[in-house]
Amino acid sequence: MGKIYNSAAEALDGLLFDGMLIAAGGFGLCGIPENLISAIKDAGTKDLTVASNNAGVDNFGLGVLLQTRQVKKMISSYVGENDEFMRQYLSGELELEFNPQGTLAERMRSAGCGIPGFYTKTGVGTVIAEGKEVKKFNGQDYILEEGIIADLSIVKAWKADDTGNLVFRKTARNFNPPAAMCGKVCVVEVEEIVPRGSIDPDHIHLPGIYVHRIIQGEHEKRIEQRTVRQREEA
Amino acid sequence: MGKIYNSAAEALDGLLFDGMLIAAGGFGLCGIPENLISAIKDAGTKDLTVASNNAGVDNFGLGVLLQTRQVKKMISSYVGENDEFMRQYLSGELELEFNPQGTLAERMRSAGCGIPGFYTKTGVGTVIAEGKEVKKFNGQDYILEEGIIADLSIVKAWKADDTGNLVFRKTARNFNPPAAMCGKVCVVEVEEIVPRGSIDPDHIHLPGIYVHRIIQGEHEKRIEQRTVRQREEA
Amino acid sequence: MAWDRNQMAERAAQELQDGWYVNLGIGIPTLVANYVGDKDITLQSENGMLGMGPFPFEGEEDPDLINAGKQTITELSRTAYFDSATSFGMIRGGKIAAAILGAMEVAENGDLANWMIPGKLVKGMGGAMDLVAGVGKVIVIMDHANKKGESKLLKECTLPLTGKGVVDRIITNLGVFDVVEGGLKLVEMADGVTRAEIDSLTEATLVN
Amino acid sequence: MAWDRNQMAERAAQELQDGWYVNLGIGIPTLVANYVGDKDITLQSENGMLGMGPFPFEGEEDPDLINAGKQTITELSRTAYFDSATSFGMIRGGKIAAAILGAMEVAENGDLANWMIPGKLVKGMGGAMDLVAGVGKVIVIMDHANKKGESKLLKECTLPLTGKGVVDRIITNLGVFDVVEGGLKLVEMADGVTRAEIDSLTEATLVN
Repeated sequence: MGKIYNSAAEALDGLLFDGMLIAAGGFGLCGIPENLISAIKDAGTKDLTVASNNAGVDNFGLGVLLQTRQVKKMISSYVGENDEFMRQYLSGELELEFNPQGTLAERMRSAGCGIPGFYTKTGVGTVIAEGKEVKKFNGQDYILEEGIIADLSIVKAWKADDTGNLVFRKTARNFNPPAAMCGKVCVVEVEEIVPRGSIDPDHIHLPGIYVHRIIQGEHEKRIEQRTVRQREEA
Repeated sequence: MGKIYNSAAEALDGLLFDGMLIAAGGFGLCGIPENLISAIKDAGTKDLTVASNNAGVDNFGLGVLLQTRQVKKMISSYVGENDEFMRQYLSGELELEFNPQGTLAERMRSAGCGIPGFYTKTGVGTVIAEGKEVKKFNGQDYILEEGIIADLSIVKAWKADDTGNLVFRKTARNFNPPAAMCGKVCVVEVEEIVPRGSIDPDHIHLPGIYVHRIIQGEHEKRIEQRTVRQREEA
Repeated sequence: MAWDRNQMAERAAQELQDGWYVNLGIGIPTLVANYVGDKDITLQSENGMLGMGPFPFEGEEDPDLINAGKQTITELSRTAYFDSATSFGMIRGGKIAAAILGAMEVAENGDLANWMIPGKLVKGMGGAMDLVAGVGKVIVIMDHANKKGESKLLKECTLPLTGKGVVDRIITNLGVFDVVEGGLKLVEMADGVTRAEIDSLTEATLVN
Repeated sequence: MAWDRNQMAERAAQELQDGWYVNLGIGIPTLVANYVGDKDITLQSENGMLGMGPFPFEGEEDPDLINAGKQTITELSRTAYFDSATSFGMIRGGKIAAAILGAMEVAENGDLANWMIPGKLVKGMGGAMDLVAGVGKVIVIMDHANKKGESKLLKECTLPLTGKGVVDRIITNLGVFDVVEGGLKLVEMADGVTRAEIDSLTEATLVN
């Protein structure tokens, strides 16, 4: 029984339950697990807590799970570019735990690395520090942040071999490796599954030990802010 | 003024002082900064504290700095294979702070990542926990470990471009990236300096931001335990 | 004649030193990249990139290559990619020499508010809290006063803080100010701006 | 007839399940790799490698490719390399299903001592403390008694601990033992070994 599954629905079979915590890779709409998000929508799993830097846009990425009201709580650093998210949050329909972006990434990485808590200067003296333990190191205040362990991680990579070794592409790497690390189970969607041995072992970004199930999928890869410059006339 | 220097001595110029803390990459004799160690020997810098997983062998690697008595204290996880080290330690001439290997690696990585302390289960209930703060997470005990900030990191990589982007080779990567991260200054020796742009930006193991000075050097790359298997007769 | 957006960006670019790794925030700070000239500056994008290049030519946009503002960008010969945990590791770890950020309010003790207006604007702090806590030097670029003509350089911030005592230097359309013991120190005035104008538009204590 | 080194290793290999990632310690545990048969087992070497292959053929040794025992090894088609911080991240994070380790002493409560004899042998714990704290299952392989004929399965360890209450199963030359409530439970006896032999060579409490 290998790690490769035929569809997102099949890969998520038996892993979803109401009230679960899901960690999702991606930054904005870049490097997001489009197919797995769709499959979670179709499965109708409810009362989700989702740890993800952003929540997509209104009708794409994690935004679709907000539209269907499947998400009870987001753990995010930035919620702009998503009117439905803002509306649900300001009206009190959605819980939102703001995390500084680096704290969120490190909370995922830490939990995956067996570190239940770490100290950071980020957020000292702000609302982020409220209720958190403060400790001095070298005379400076740091706050204690705790690891996030997810019931499930959903991740997008560029390529995988059949043992789950992953390669990401450019800035689509972003939160995907830390998100993968913090899941009790990690399901990955890729653009291409390649034979084992075809990726140089020194080029692997995330070893297969973090990856439990893999699907190959089609990806729209929508661009959120298309910015260009003009070619100089010849 | 770029990052490339002509020799190990030149690259270390102005960075060495008695009583300093040096973090060194390498595991056993694999991936060790041979040329920089030699240059520190030649410089005669004294009362060093060296954070390194091992201390080389008697006449190679960090072992040469033990022979010259330049080292006051080692922070290491394993000191076997080095009789002079054992002798100096057992006779009280050398201080030794044993760190579990993973704790040592994480203490380096943490300090480099602005995390002055983290909790780990490693060493709970052992001598390693003595004098350390214990905190419960989910009903289990964890101990607080602090980051190691080094005055200087000495690191060995396979290739660098002139901006300091590094690529390591196979298991010679080991402690080199975390050691590089924790130094106030990081000097790297490589087998080859390549033009910028010749390393795929997705294949870079450690970005040049961690690297302040680079030299290209000759490397003996001594093998500590040569183990082989027999070819089956045809 | 106060500075315009580009002049503020140009003035901010003077703060950057050869060899520095720098993070530029969204908005006016982005324009600073246009004025670094011959200096060897490497721009970090906190979503996982060092060596951020300019916008792509039309038709060459790559959805896998964006900056922290989600804009399509390009890579350079010095570029390296990494994950978000590593990216903020280098930010918190003090490897980034400077961040140039926008702000809603700055207080005379260096407090910075730039991430939310309770009940109105709730976008989130993104990477700003990590940046101000971690980088070597925090430089703010912002208009000296808001649209109602009220000073944004305050005795105390009224909005939720991004960081406490974190700002080193402020570049406004009227001039350049350092956070020092006892208040803000006027370092430089924009061409044609008078001290009286600055005094009248500054709530924060100005010290000499 | 007690088990020899290879038989102990063969017995230990039975503990490993298809698809597991496993760390093998130095000494007898290394031999376990010879007995995994058709099972899909990926070996971790804690110096930064998953998918550790056998020793190289003579002349093909690579100084950049060693295991945690500093021995030259080879890579496989599944191999991935990473740094030491990442390596111990996966160990502490519970991603490694099992570690098979040697020991000097094991106590009936699962305490393990295998890293130093004060004043005599001071090699260091290497990665052993991280492994026993982090992996899913800790399996010890060791001789049942030392060279003086004294039990290594004790009521309490006398040497400095590697981990407290961490051992799950012990495979000795005499049999297989689980750490359970109240002491050690005899799970299996080596061929030809009698219960009387085991009782006489075991200081730890044996429970049923």
